[in-house]
Amino acid sequence: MSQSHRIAGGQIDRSTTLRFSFDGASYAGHPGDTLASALLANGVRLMGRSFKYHRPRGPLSAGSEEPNALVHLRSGARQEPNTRATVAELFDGLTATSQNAWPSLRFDAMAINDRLSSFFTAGFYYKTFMWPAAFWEKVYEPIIRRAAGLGALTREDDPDSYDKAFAHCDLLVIGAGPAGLMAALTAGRAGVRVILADEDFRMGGRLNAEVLTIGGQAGGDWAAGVVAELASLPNVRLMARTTVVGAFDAGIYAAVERVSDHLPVPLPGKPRQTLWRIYSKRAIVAAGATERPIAFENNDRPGIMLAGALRAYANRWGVAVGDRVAIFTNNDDGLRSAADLTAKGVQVVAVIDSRTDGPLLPGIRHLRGAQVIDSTGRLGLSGITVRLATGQTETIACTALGVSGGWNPNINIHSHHRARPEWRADIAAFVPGQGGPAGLIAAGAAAGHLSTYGALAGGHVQALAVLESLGITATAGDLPKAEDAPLNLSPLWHVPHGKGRAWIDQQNDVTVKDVKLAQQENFTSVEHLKRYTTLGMATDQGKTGNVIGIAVMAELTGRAIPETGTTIYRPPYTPVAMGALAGRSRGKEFKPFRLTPSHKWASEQGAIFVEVGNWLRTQWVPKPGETTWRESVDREVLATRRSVGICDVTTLGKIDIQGTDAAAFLDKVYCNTFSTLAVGKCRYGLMLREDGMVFDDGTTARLAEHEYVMTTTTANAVTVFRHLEYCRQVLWPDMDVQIISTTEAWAQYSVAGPNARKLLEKVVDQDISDAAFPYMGAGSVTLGGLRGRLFRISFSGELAYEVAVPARYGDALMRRLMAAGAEFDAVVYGTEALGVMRIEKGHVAGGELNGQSSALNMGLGKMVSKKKDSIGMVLSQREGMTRADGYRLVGVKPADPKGVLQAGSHFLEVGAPVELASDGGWLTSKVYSPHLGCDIALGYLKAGDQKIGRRMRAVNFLTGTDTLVDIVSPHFFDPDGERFRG
Amino acid sequence: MIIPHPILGPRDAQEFVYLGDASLIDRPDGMTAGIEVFHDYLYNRDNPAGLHRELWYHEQGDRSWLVVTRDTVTHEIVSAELARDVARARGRSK
Amino acid sequence: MRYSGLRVIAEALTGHKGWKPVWRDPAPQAAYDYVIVGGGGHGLATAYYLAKEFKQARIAVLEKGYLGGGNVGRNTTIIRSNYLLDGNEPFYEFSLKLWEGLEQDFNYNAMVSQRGIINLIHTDAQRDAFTRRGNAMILNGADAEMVSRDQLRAMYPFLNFDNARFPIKGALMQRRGGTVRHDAVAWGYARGADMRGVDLIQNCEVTGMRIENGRILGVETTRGFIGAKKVGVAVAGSSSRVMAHAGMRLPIESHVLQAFVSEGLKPLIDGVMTFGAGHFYVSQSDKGGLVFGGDIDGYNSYAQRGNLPVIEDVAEGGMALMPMIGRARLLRMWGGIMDMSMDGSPIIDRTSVDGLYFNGGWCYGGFKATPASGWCFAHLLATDQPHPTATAYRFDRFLKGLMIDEKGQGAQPNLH
Amino acid sequence: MADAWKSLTALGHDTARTVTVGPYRITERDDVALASVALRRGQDQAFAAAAAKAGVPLPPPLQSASGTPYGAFWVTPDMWFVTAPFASHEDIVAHLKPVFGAAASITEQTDAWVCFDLSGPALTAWMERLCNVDLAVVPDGYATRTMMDHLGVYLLKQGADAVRLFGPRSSAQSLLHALEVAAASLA
Repeated sequence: MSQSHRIAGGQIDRSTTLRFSFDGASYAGHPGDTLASALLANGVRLMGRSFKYHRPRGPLSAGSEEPNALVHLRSGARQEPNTRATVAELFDGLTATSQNAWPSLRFDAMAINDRLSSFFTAGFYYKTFMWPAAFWEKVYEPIIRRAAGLGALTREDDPDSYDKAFAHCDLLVIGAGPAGLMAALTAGRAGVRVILADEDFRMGGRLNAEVLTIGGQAGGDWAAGVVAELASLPNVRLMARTTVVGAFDAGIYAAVERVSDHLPVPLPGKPRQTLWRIYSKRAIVAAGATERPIAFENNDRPGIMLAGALRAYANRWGVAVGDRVAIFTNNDDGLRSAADLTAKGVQVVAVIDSRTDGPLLPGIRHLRGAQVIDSTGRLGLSGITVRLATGQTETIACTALGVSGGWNPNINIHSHHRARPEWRADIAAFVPGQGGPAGLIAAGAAAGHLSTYGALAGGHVQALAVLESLGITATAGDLPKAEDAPLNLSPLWHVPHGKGRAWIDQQNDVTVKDVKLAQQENFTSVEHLKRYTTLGMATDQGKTGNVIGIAVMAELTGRAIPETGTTIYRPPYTPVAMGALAGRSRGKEFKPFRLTPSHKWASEQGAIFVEVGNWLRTQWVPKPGETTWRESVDREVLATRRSVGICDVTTLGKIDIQGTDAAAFLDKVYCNTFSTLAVGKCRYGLMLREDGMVFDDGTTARLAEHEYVMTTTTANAVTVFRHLEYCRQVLWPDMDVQIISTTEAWAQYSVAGPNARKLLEKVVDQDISDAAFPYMGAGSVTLGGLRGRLFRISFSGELAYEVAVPARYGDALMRRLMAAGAEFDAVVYGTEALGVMRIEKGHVAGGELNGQSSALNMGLGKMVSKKKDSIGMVLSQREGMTRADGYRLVGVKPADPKGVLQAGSHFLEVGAPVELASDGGWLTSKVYSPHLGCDIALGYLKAGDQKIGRRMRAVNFLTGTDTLVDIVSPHFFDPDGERFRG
Repeated sequence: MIIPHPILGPRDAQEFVYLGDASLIDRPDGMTAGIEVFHDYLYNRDNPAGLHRELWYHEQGDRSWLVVTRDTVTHEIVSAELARDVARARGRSK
Repeated sequence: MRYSGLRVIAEALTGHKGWKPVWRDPAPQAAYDYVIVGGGGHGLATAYYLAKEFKQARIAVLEKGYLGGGNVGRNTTIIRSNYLLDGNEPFYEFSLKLWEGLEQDFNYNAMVSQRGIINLIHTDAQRDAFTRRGNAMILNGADAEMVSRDQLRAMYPFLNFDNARFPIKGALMQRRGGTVRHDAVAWGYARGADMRGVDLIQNCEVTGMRIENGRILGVETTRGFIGAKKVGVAVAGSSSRVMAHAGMRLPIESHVLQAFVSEGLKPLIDGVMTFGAGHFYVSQSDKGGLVFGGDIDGYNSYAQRGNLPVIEDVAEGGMALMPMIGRARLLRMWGGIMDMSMDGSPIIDRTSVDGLYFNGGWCYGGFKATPASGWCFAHLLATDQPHPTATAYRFDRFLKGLMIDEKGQGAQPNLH
Repeated sequence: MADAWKSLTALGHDTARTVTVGPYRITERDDVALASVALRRGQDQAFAAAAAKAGVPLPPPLQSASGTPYGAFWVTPDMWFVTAPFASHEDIVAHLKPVFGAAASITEQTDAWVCFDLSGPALTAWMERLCNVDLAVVPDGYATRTMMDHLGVYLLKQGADAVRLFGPRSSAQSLLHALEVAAASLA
């Protein structure tokens, strides 16, 4: 076939031929074609199958409202399911395949459903598949699920990338038809910043599909002229191929630009699509109107389409959908299709006009007071049956039928904030009502002004209104002459006739019968209608079907249409690729990395890194010959405890707190006291939430009378800082406190072990003997002249320090520490060894700081000072939090040293039944202690402080582990603290 | 949403972190108020459908805590003030 | 009328003329023994179980809009009982057991489908926390199992195992978790309640409560005063508004949770899955749409719609987890209003007003709770005693320091 | 002071480098010393006087000011980030403390940030792919905090074709990557 249905004219570039394929067959088309127009030009009407009955379908429309002509576009990893052939821009080499059909589009086995349709009425599944009880999930549902869906994803990663971007404007104009162009022109000439976005690849909207003139020019030429002027204005941004998909609060709109979808593959570095977040002061939605069909029996055959689409294919794309065309209309716009087609030389065999009083078209067989009652043609239309005004029926052979039931203004975006539309009887359609998105107004056909002149005037007037609201005076200009004909619509929603099915929602196969059944079963609310029948829930979201469904329900219930109501549109206006919404945030770029200053050095050492929030921390550093992580970790622990180890602790949050009220401030935010801390010392602090649960902990040092540096956990660095800002601005606004995060400013390393001081003495310029720098000492030092900070604090239980230098020197410090430590066989240890040593010491961390635990639970109840007001102090005293049988932190050792402990195991009394009532608590953190030669754990145990010495079970049902354990003090190692004071 | 920051002008709500009802400003004094008073302060809310005064923190901005007056039905924002000013006006100091 | 496959066939052969209205549209009577405020899932289930299990006469459900129009009509349809804390787990397990027998119980196919729910694990700490949770579930009689990375890969090979920012290390799985056709739940309960004589009154909004001497006498509505011996409020999302009629302030904020569905796709994802390193969870409906969501928007709202940052956040999570969905298209997004409570757990309790009972604070876990919530609320209404699985859902738990805080976030509703 | 101390730039190099993507240039700057300078309560006059005397500019919100040796931009009420040449002012706190005495809280911030100077044509088109600053309309000297690639970043507009960024140092590589990718989609 070679473009057998191509006729003269249209906005296609016939000088270039594009090759493409559909279901393996090759075809030719031209730039400017859509996949649908090109297929129709090649005589292909059958493009898809419906969802439920697998009915053969061709395009209903020529736009984004298309419910039927959905295909797999492209192949392999780039296959896009459910792509509307009507808006897919043709490119050379395009491949498309049909979907939801097996084994082929022409012979689809699942079309058996169509034969059985009388069983598959709306909601039938709610009433059956219940017997026998187990069969629903084992038999029935798997069958239903296998049949589900339309198109398929390949399960391959999307190979393309997506951008996100922001744009700003005074006025966003949505839609570049006559109203949108006029609005943009009016505002653009007045000098305000305008963005004009249109979903089509050619601006002009309906003007591209019409032969109407504007100011004596062809509509398309007029549009091109306006676009050219707009393009010349520096304050106007034209965004073609850009669909505004959603209205959000405060004038923020989401729009998707299809940057590369008209290309075989995106150019290198370029995204497939870009998600624009458009920040507008005002917006005009000039999205036009969507034609709706009339329901009659078998009104879904390929070749039956909207009358406006039929003429769009002829006018814009030079395609005659059929050689013999009929038109079925209830309004004058349908007549325009007949006239245009005739003018194009297409044979219009009849106009079936449901009205008795419409204007008569000269030279065309015009059947007034007639209705189409049925159609024939298995895979494509071959004829229609018409009931004449006389009541007689007549069969008319035709291969295309254009149907016009009127036009629905595109209220979609206007209803995104749940505004209810209003009914306008003269055009029998909903128009935007009150309560739309603030700053958004509708213009042109979207506002119900369906004539060309009405659109031009609407765009102009609304733009003037916008300008005025922005404080800019602009005077009304002269509008070009254009047609201003009324629609003269006489509502006809469905043709009552016979027992067959008349489709309302074509994709989801919702028919007039289904609406009747819903009414019969009292699903008469519009929402019930939608949910019970699935009306409007297909990929087109009911753009062509919803109003008909409501009208039928209104008719059945004897209510008026506005009384029956309308379901509102939710975003997006047209479906949006997930990739576009995600942008570049995928794979390794899902979240930014945070690297410590000695990351490079650690990488050189072969460190294994672990994600801690966005940080990468050294988990352990394997040495040659070590085959398991445990070997490495054990070595790191033992070496540290034997001599000295170095750990990168840069990730801990650091906050400088200064001001004359800094001490009083810390007394408020910590449950223990800091105002008594001496300058040059540091102290462990416990921070509660106002509900009395532990929020965070860390060591805070007093560097000067009015200057502290607080450390937080890595995980809570940001939330603690936020909390401190809250306390100083909101709760105690007159305190003289200034805070700033210094987490990233300093590279900080823990140097721990019996030889820690000896090592640091080689690096630090000052005297750091125990006398000069005692346990919990803190202050500024220099290291070979470099400014630094030193804290004598210990998480490991060893003699330990943390030493910090400006981040750019972190790498050098690490190297220097390792060099200085060589004589002591210093090791680097990672977070695993850190965890081992802190659990050996019974320090709480992640597993215990779970947000569900109080200081009392952690064995730190005495830290909560009652002598002063602090966050969380009062509510920590509630009865439920102070009960003697509440959870207490305990240590856990296996009764048999070989016994295995697992974090998350629950405590059970020996001999107690396995049930909720026996649940004694759980193991919060577990490590292997190379020092003790067995697994050890911390846990929260009910009344744990009274159960020290008790033998219990630690059970992990998930792994089938059941270990006898001894409950011990959480301080496994050096409980008297002789080492870290040493 | 766009929050009219009293210092910086209109700012995307995305830059902010939400806390909740601005009544949280009126924290009782822990040395005088007991559990019941703190309980009501911390847990109970008017939760109006309509204008709501609420605390937002400009975390990705200037770190100001704001009291924003916003309609919870329409999301329209009526005003925004520095929470520090509001707190002082409500008698909070040190 | 009893539903069955035979009935469907018989009706198909006779033109479907025999189907009866699924519920009546009765006019409100002057007074009832029980008035349930809220014709969503919980209210309808409450009425159903009151009528069925507690044999109470004269029950009405008052619904301001249409039946099932609350969050039962706008959720992501997931059922599960994978809770951690003692106060929650028995209740949700009770609910899951009720789901398992629901279709037979009310003779309506709500398509309960236990295809399993998977919580992905990305860190050792998560594994520890999920181990604790899984064991708590088992101690409560629920099912739980750990799935290794290899097992998971066999189940869902298209997850991002090889190029993930946060590696997938395994998952906690509850095989009995799954999905239910949400609207059908409301309709099944409504039908069952109606059949047992409950008056389901739509378009009837409660505008006030008549309370004298600390006792409720009935409710003022847009359809007039309706007397009641006992009034049960089950209007999650609007709890504060309705209870304000009784002068009560609640430990609840209303927040919007957005949810999303993709275009229909051929079967891809069998069970339910939650991403552990971002805000994203997903399942695939029987129609083929990917139903997914993420975190709440985070600010108080009654608007039933949200904003772009959360939409993008959810999509980013989805793409990070399964990069194959890049070319799937999001079809529709919507928002539901959540009763976000101060500890993330619900309240089913008496109030300070005699005869006035409250059911709310469901956060975004209300759908899965529907059967047990209805049963337990009916139990409370009928007996004045909490159901054994719902004893912790008291108002005074905040005063007493007995919060049920699954996430450990404290008294900040938007973090739960 | 630190001759013996080898430093690494935030990107992990021995010296700062420039990355070029088409017409766009991203130059890491490791020669900018930075400190936060915050007014202590009730010290307004002394603070202003000290600043004026030492030539520390205190621009109003949303602005930056340059000078020799000190430049500054506003960050939060009563707090500024003050810049100076790293070579002469590496220990910038030691320089500023004597200036302000008890009137200010001063904290070294130099290495908390990675500094990038961006240049090229149509910076607006580049930046709009990264952040929601309306760069086309804000004046030179504009300074704001914004978000790029999930990161909090200070953006200083220094001319029609010049922007300076201060981003979190630990994420310097991720930020650079985001800048490169955005440039590549325009180049």
